Amino acid sequence: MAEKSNILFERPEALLPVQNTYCPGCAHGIVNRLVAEAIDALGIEGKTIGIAPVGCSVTSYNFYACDMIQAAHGRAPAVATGVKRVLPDHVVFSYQGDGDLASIGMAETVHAATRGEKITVIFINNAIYGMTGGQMAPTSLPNQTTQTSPYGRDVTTAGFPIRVCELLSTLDGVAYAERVTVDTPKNVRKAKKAIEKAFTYQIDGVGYSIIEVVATCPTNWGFTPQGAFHWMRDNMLPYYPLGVYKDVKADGYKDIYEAAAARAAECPLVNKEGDR
Amino acid sequence: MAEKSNILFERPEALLPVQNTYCPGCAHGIVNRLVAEAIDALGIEGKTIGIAPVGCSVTSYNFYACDMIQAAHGRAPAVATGVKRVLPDHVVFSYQGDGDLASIGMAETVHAATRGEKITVIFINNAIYGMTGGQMAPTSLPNQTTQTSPYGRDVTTAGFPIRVCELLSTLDGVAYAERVTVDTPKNVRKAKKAIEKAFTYQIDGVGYSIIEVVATCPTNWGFTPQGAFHWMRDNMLPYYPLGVYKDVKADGYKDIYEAAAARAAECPLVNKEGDR
Amino acid sequence: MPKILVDEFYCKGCGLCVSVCPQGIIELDMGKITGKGYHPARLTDESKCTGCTSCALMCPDVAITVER
Amino acid sequence: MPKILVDEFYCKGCGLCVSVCPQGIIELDMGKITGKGYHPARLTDESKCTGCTSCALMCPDVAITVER
Amino acid sequence: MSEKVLMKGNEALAESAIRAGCRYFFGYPITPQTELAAYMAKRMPKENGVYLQAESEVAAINMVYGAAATGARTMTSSSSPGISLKAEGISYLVGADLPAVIINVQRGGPGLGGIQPSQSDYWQATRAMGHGDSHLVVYAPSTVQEMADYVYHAFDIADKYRTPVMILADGMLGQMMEPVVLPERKTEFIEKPWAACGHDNKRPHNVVNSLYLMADDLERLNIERFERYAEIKATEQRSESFLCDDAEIVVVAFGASARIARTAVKRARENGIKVGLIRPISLWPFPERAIERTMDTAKAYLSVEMNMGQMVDDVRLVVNGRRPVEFFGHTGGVIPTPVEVYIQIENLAEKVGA
Amino acid sequence: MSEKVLMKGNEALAESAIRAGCRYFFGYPITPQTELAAYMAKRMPKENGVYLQAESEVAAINMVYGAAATGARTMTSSSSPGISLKAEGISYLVGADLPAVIINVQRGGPGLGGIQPSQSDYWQATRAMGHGDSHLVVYAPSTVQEMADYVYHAFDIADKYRTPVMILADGMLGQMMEPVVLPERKTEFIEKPWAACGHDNKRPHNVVNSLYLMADDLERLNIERFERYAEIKATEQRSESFLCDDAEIVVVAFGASARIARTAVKRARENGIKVGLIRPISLWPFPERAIERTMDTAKAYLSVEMNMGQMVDDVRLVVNGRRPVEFFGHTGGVIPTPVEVYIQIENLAEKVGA
Amino acid sequence: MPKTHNIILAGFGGQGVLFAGKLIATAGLIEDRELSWLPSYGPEMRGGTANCSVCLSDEPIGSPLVLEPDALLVMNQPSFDKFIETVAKGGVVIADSTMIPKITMPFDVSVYTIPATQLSEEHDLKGLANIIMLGKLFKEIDFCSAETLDAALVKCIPAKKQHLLEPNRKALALGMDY
Amino acid sequence: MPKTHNIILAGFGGQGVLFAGKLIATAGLIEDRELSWLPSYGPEMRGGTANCSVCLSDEPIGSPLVLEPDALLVMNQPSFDKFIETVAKGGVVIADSTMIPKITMPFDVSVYTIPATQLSEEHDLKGLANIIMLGKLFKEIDFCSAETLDAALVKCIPAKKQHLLEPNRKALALGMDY
Ligand SMILES: Cc1ncc(C[n+]2csc(CCOP(=O)(O)OP(=O)(O)O)c2C)c(N)n1
Ligand SMILES: Cc1ncc(C[n+]2csc(CCOP(=O)(O)OP(=O)(O)O)c2C)c(N)n1
Ligand code: SF4
Ligand code: SF4
Ligand code: SF4
Ligand code: SF4
Ligand code: SF4
Ligand code: SF4
Ligand SMILES: [Mg+2]
Ligand SMILES: [Mg+2]
Repeated sequence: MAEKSNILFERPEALLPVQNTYCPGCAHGIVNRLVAEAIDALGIEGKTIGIAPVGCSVTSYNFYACDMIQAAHGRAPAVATGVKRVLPDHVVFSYQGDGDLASIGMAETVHAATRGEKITVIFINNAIYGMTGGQMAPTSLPNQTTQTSPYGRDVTTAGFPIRVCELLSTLDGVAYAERVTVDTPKNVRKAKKAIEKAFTYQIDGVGYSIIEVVATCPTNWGFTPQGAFHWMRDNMLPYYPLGVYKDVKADGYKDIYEAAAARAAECPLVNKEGDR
Repeated sequence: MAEKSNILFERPEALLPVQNTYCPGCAHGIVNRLVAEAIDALGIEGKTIGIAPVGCSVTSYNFYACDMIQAAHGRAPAVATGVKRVLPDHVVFSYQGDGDLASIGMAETVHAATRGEKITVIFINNAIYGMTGGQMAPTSLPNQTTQTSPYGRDVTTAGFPIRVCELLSTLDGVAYAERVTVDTPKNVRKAKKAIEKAFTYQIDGVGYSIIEVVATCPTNWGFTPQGAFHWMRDNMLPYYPLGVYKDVKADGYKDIYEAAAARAAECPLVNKEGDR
Repeated sequence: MPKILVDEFYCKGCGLCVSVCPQGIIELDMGKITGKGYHPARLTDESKCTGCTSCALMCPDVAITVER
Repeated sequence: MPKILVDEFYCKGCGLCVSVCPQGIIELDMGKITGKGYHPARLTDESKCTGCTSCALMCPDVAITVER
Repeated sequence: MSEKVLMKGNEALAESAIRAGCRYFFGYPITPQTELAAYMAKRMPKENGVYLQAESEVAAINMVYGAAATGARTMTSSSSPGISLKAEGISYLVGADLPAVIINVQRGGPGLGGIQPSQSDYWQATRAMGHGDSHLVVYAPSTVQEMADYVYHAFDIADKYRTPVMILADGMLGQMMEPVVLPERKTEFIEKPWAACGHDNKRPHNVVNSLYLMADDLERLNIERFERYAEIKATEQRSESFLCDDAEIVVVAFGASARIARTAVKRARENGIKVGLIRPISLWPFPERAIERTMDTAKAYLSVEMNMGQMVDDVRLVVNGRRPVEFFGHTGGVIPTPVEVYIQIENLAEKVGA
Repeated sequence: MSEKVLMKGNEALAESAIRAGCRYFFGYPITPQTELAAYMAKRMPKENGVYLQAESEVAAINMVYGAAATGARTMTSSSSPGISLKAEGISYLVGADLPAVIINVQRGGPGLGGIQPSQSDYWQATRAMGHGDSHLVVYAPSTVQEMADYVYHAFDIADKYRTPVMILADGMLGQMMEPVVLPERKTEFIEKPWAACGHDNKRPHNVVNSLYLMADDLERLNIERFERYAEIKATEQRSESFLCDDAEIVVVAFGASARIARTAVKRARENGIKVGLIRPISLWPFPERAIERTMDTAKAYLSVEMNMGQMVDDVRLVVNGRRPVEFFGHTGGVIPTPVEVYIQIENLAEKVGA
Repeated sequence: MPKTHNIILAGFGGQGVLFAGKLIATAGLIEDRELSWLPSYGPEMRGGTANCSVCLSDEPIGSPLVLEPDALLVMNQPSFDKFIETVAKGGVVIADSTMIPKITMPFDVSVYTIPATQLSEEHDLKGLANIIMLGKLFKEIDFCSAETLDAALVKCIPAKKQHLLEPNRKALALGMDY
Repeated sequence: MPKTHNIILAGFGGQGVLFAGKLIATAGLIEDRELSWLPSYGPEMRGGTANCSVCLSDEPIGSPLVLEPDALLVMNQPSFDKFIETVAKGGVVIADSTMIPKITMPFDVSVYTIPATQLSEEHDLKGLANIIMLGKLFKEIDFCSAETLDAALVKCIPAKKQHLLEPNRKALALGMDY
C-alpha cells in the first residue's frame, strides 16, 4: 500500500469501496477493517483467501478485496482446511460468529485447532445470534435475555457459556490464542496487532491461530452502539477476560511441534526418531 | 442385588446372560462389566437408560439389562440429553468410543458438557477406530501406525491427538472428569469406583460427569491382549495421564452452579439475583 | 493542520466517532439524511483536530479519512 | 476354600486371567475348543486359590465366578 | 371452542404442538422459522415443558430421537439447509420406528440460497429424507389454520404408525398472520409399551435400535414397515378438491402455491374455463385417489409449484400417460402470481380444447 | 495400455481417481468403503497429494467444498448414513457450482441399518441430495472396471459442467475383486478462471458463493443451472443395452443388481423368452432415450433393484403408461438371486404374452 | 358495506409499519372478516426497509402477498420509490412527507401527504408517526368501523404497556383529523 | 479345457481363506479368464467366521456371490455346517478334518477330508493350512495349470515376504500329494 505522507488514516485497500451491510455502530465493521488493514500491512491480498460462513458477516465476501469463499454455517474451519491443503503457501482466514464457531461449528473448530491447521480464525463473540434476529448464543451470558432465553439465560436448562480461548488453549495444535476487544481506540490498536501477529504465525508455519474479539450487537441487544460497548465492558469482559491464552513462541518454542513434543516428552512413541 | 455369602465375585445382574461380541481380551468387555456393576451397586437398573452409539460397543444394547437406545455415530450426548430432559429423575449414561466421542461427536460432547447435562459419559479411549477395522482415531498417538496412518500418524498433516479430559475440564458444566484405565486388577477397582462416583454425581444433580478409560484394541493394534496392555502402559499413559481432572465437590462446591458462579464472581449479570 | 473527512456514502451515523473524539469536535448532522436514512457525522471545529485517528479507529463503516 | 468357576459359554480364551493370577494357577485348556473356537481358561490347582478375584476383575467376558 | 386469534403460521405451529401434548422441543435458529422457536422458548417453561436450543440441527434431531425413544411427544423445526443436516437423524427415526414431528419452513435453495418462501424440498421430504428405503408422512398446510390443525394431527399419526411426520411449510406460511381457531388441549395419549423409559424392574428391557447386521433381519423389518406404509397410503391420503366436479383442466398445487392457484382458478372459472384445483394436503402419501377421481372429466393437468418441477412427477405417476401433465413454477423464493397461473391455465385450456 | 490387475472395487476407485488428477481426498471411515480411504492414505503421500481423515462426514464434504473452490480436483467417499450427513454440503457444492466427486458405497438402511450391499439411496442420489432445486450427475458402475472408468470420467464431467458428480456404488462392488485395466494418468486439465485461489493482484477478486438474498437473483441462477442440466440430459445419458433389439420383456437394472439381472436374462433367452436388459449407467440423467428405443418391441418392463422400488419410478415416467412396468427387488442388504429374477421374467412374459 | 382491501405498509425498520399493519389485520379479525398479514422478512432489521401486505376480504384470501395495492401507507423515500408504481388504478397512497422529500403523483392514484413524523414530534407523540399515518389511512379508505379500530388498538397494545393506549388514540385522531 | 468354477472358501478369520481365494483369482487373472472374488465383510474380524466367493469363467460373471458352489474349501465346523448343504450336485468339498470333527457327506457331492491344520504343524508350516487345503482343491478340480498356480503364489506374496515363498510351495505340494 502506497502511503501518502499527508494521510494519517484511510480506508485499507483490502476493503472494496462498497458499503458494508452491518447495522450502525456494529463491531463487525471495525473488525472487518482491522483484518483488511492486516492484509494491507503484510502485503498479502493477492495470496489471501477469506472464508465467510453464515452470520451477519456472511456478505463480507463482497467487502474484502481478496478472494472469498462463502461457507456453510459452522463449517468455515473445514472449508479453510480444504483451501489451505491445496494452497499451503497462501494465507487463509475464516471470520466467524459465536453461533457459527462455538455452537454448530464446534467440532470443526476443535479439530482444525488440534490439527494445527495453518489458518487464522477471527472469532466475533457478540453473545448473540445477530443475523437471525437475536437468539441465545453459546456465549450468551447467564441471565442474558435473548429471543430464545426470554426470561434470561437459565444455566440450569440452557447450560453455561463457552469460553473459547480457554477451551482451545488445551490443544497442542494451537500456536496463538488471544482475546481482544474493540471498545476504545486503544483496544482497537491492540486488536489490530493481535490480528497481524496471528497472520504472521500462519505465514511462518507456527501453527493454528485464533483471535477472539469480544464484540457487540447493538441491534439485538437493544442498545445504542455506545451503550452496547458499556454493557459489554461491564458484563462480558469479566466473563471473558482479555489476554493471551496461548503463544507457543512466547513459551519458548519454535512452533506447535516443538511445544507438543515437550509436553509429551515421556511418551516413547512420540519421541521415536526416524519415522517422522 | 441379593448377595450370596459364599460368592466373592459373580456376573452383575445388570448384564444379561448373553455373550458379548468383543474380541478376546478387549477392554470393552471389562468396562461394560464395570458399568453393570455400578448399576447393581446403586440399585438403579430399573431407572437407567443407556445410550449405545456406533462403535464396537454398539451391540451393547443387547448386553445391558436396563433399557437401551442405539444412537447415531457421535450423537449419544444429544440422544442422552433428549432422554434426560424427559426423564430428569432417571439415570442416563452414554458409552462412547474415541472416534464417536472426540471426532464426529465433538460438538455434541462439548455442548452436553457445557450445558451441565446430568448424564454420565463412559469414554473408551483405545486410540483407534475398532469397529471399522483400525483407522486412525482422534486419540491415536503421534507416529502410531493405523490403517489410515500407514506410515505412522504424522502430526504435521494429521494433527495432534485430543486429550478429552483436559479439554472438557475447562467447561463450567463439568462436575467430574477422571481418566482411569483397566490394565490391572488394582486399576480395574479404581475405574469401578470412578464410574460409581460419576453415577452418584448424576443422581445428586451435581453436573455432567465423564470417565475416560484408557483402553486397548488388541485386534487392530495387532497385539495379544496382554501385549496391548503393555503398549498402552508404555505409550498411552504418558500421553494421557491418569487422574481426576475436575471434581467440583473436591473443589469445595456443592455443584457446577456454585463453582461457575464463583468463577464469574466479577460479572454483575451473572450475579444478578431474582432472575434465577 | 490535521482534519478528518467523513464519507457520507459510508457513514451510518452511529455516533461512535462522536463519543471517542478527545476534542469533542464531531457531531451528527441532524439536518442531513443520507440515502440510507442516517444523520452523518461531521467535524465541528477543524482547528481543534489533533489527527489522533481515534475517530477513524472506531468507525465501523470506514467512513473517516484523517489527513494532516 | 475359595475357587473359581469358568463359564465356557462366555470364555474367549484371551488369557488375561492367566497372566494376572498371583498364584499362577490358571491356564488355557489347549485340549478343548469351545463352540466359538476358543481354548477356555481353567483352574489348575484349586487348593492354591486365595479368592483374590484378580482373574475375575480382568475378565472381559465375565466368565469367571469366584466362590469361597 | 376456542376463540379466533390472529397468529403467525410459525406461532400457530408452536401453540398447536403444545396443545397436542408436545412438551419437548429441540431446535436451532434459522430464518424463516425463528418465531416458532421464540414462541416455544416463551411458552414451554410455563407448561413445565422443555425448550432447548440445541448446538446444531444435527444435535436437535438426535435430541428428538432420544426424547421420542422415551415415548414423549417431541418436535423439531428448521428450514431447508437445516433440514438437510437432519437427514441422517430422520433416517434413524424411521429405522427405529420412532414417532416425532419435524417442521420444514422451506426457503429457496440450493446451498445457503435465500430466505424467501420456496417448495423446493418436495422431493427430499417425500422420497429421500435421508438414506435407505424410508418415508415419512408429509403434510402441506396452506393456511395458518391448517398449520395449527395438521401439526396437531401429525402427533397422532406419528404415534399411531410409529413414524416421523413432517409438516412441509414455507416462509410465506410461517411468516403470515391469519385468524386461527386453536385446537383443544389433548389429554389422552396412546400407550407406548416399546419405549425406553426405564423398565422399573417390571418388564424385560426395551431396546430402541435401527441396526440389523443380518441382511435378512433388516429386510424383514423393512418389509414390515412398508406394510405399514401401505396402510398409510390406503387410509391417510388427504387433499382438497375445489371445483373439480366437471373440471377439464385440473390444477394441482399444495401449500402456499395452492393459494395462488386457487385465485387463478376462480378467475378462470369466471372466464368460463372448466378448471378445478386439487390441493394435496398429504404429500406422502400422495393423494392419488383424488387425482384419479378427476380422470373422467380432465383433459389435462397442470402442476403449480414454487420450485423447478418436483410434485409434477407424482402427478405424472398417477396420470400415467392418460392425459398430458404440464408444469408451471417459480424458484429461488419467487412467488408465482395469480395472473401468471391464470395465463398458464388459459393456454393449456386452449391447447387441449377445454 | 496398462496391464490388467486384480483389485477391489474400492481400491480401483481410489487409484483411478488419483490417475484422474485427484490429489485431495477427504473422508471419514465407514464400512463398506474403508479400503478406499486406506488406499488413499497409502498412496497420496507418494503423489504429493493430501489424504486427510476429517473429523466427520460433514467436515469432509466441507473440506471438499474448500478444495474445489480453489479449482483443485477433489473427492470424498462414504456410505449411506455418512452420505446423508453430507446432504447440506453437497447442496452447497451445487449452489456454488463447484465440481467435485462423491462416492457412495451403499449399504442397507434406513438408520444405522446394516453393512451389506444395497441400492436404497437411489432417490436421494438422483433427486434430493440435500435441499433445494438441485441435481448431481450420478453414475452407477457395475464392474470393478467401470468403477475405475467412471470415477475417472466423473472428474471431467464435474469440471465441464461445474457440478458435483456422484458414483453410486454398493458394498458388493466395493468389496469384490475383478481384473481391471487402469486408465492412463491425466495430464491436461480445464482452466478454472472462477476459482478462489488468490488473485495475485492480477484479476478482480473471485467469490465462491451460494447466497442470493434477492429471490429474483436466486431464481435466475437456478434457471441458468437447469439450462446446464438440460444440456447434460441431452448429451450425457449413458447406458448399456443387452439383447434389446427384439426384446419383448425389458429388464431395467443398474449396478450390482444389473449383474444378476444379466445372468437371469441370458438364462431366459436360452429358454426362448425374448428378453433384454437396459442397464442405466448414468442414473441422472436417466437414460430415457435408451428406454424409449425399446418401446417398439417391448410389451412390458421389469425394474430390478436392491431396494423397495425406487428407479422403477423413473422407468414409469419414461414409459408413461404405454406399457406395464413392474418391480422386483430385495432390500436391507439381501442380494437378489438370478433364479428369482428369472422367475419374475418368466411370470411377466406369461402375463403379457411375450 | 365492507369491501376488499389490499394494503401495503412500508418504511424503515423501526418506524412501526408492521405494527400498523397488524392493527388493520386485528380490525379485520374483530369484524370477523377474511384477512391476512404478511411481512417482508430477512436481514431487513439492519437499518434497511420493512414492509407488510395486509388483505381484508369477504372471501378466502389467495396470495397474501400484495403486488398491486389499492392502498399504500409509506414512510420513507426508498419505499415510496419502490411501491408507488405498483399502486392499482384508483388506489390511495398515504405518504409521510417528513420522510419523503420527493413525492410523485401517478395518474389515477390519490396521493395524500401528511408530515406524520414531524407531527408526532410536535405533539409529543414520538414514535407514533405510524399511528398518525394509520389514522389518515382510516379516514381515506375506511377499512373498518371506528369502534373496531379502537378495539384493535386496545387488543394490540400489550397489557403492561397500557399507558401507551391514550397516546396512540391521540395519534390516531391526529391522523384522522389531518 | 477351462471350465466354470464357483468356489466358496470358508473358515475362521485368520485362517487365511480370503488369501487362498485371492490365489485362485490371481490364477484366473494370469490365464486371462473372467473372474471375481467377493469376501464376506463386516464385524467378522472379531473372531467370527470369514468366507469368500470366487468365480472363474469364460463369460462375464453375473453375480459374484456364490450361492451354490461347485467347490467348497472349508476350515471350521460352523462354516461346514453352514455351507455343506449349498454345494451343487457333483460338487467337490475339501474339509480340514483337524478343525471339523463332525463331517457329513451329502449325496452327489464328493467330500475330501484332509487334516490340514495338523499337517501344517507337523511339517513346520504353521499358518499355511490354507495353502495345503488349496493344494488339495487344485488336485481335485484343477482350476488352472500348475505353472499358473505357482505364478499366482509368486504374485500374491509381497516383495518383502519372499522368504515365505518356499514354505508356501511346500504347503501346496503337501496338499496336492495328500
Ligand atoms: C445450517 C444452518 N443453520 C442455521 C442457519 C441460520 N443462521 C444463519 S446465521 C446464524 C447464526 C448467526 O450468529 P453468529 O454466528 O453468532 O453470527 P452473528 O450474526 O452474531 O455475527 C444462524 C443460526 C443457517 N444459515 N444454516
Ligand atoms: C455417520 C457414520 N459415519 C461412520 C460410521 C462408521 N463407523 C462405525 S463405528 C466407527 C468408529 C468406531 O470407533 P470408536 O468410536 O473409537 O469405537 P471403537 O470401535 O474403537 O470402540 C465408525 C467410523 C457410521 N456408522 N456412521
Ligand atoms: S444484527 Fe447485530 S451483529 Fe448483526 S450487523 Fe446488526 S448489530 Fe451487528
Ligand atoms: S476391534 Fe478392538 S475395540 Fe473392537 S472389539 Fe475387537 S479388540 Fe475390542
Ligand atoms: S463512526 Fe463512522 S459511521 Fe459512525 S457516525 Fe462516525 S463516521 Fe459515521
Ligand atoms: S482525529 Fe482525533 S481529534 Fe481529530 S476528529 Fe478524529 S478523534 Fe477528534
Ligand atoms: S479372562 Fe475370561 S475370557 Fe479371558 S481366558 Fe480368562 S476366563 Fe476366559
Ligand atoms: S481368585 Fe485370585 S488366586 Fe484364585 S484363580 Fe483368581 S486370580 Fe488366581
Ligand atoms: Mg454472534
Ligand atoms: Mg476407539
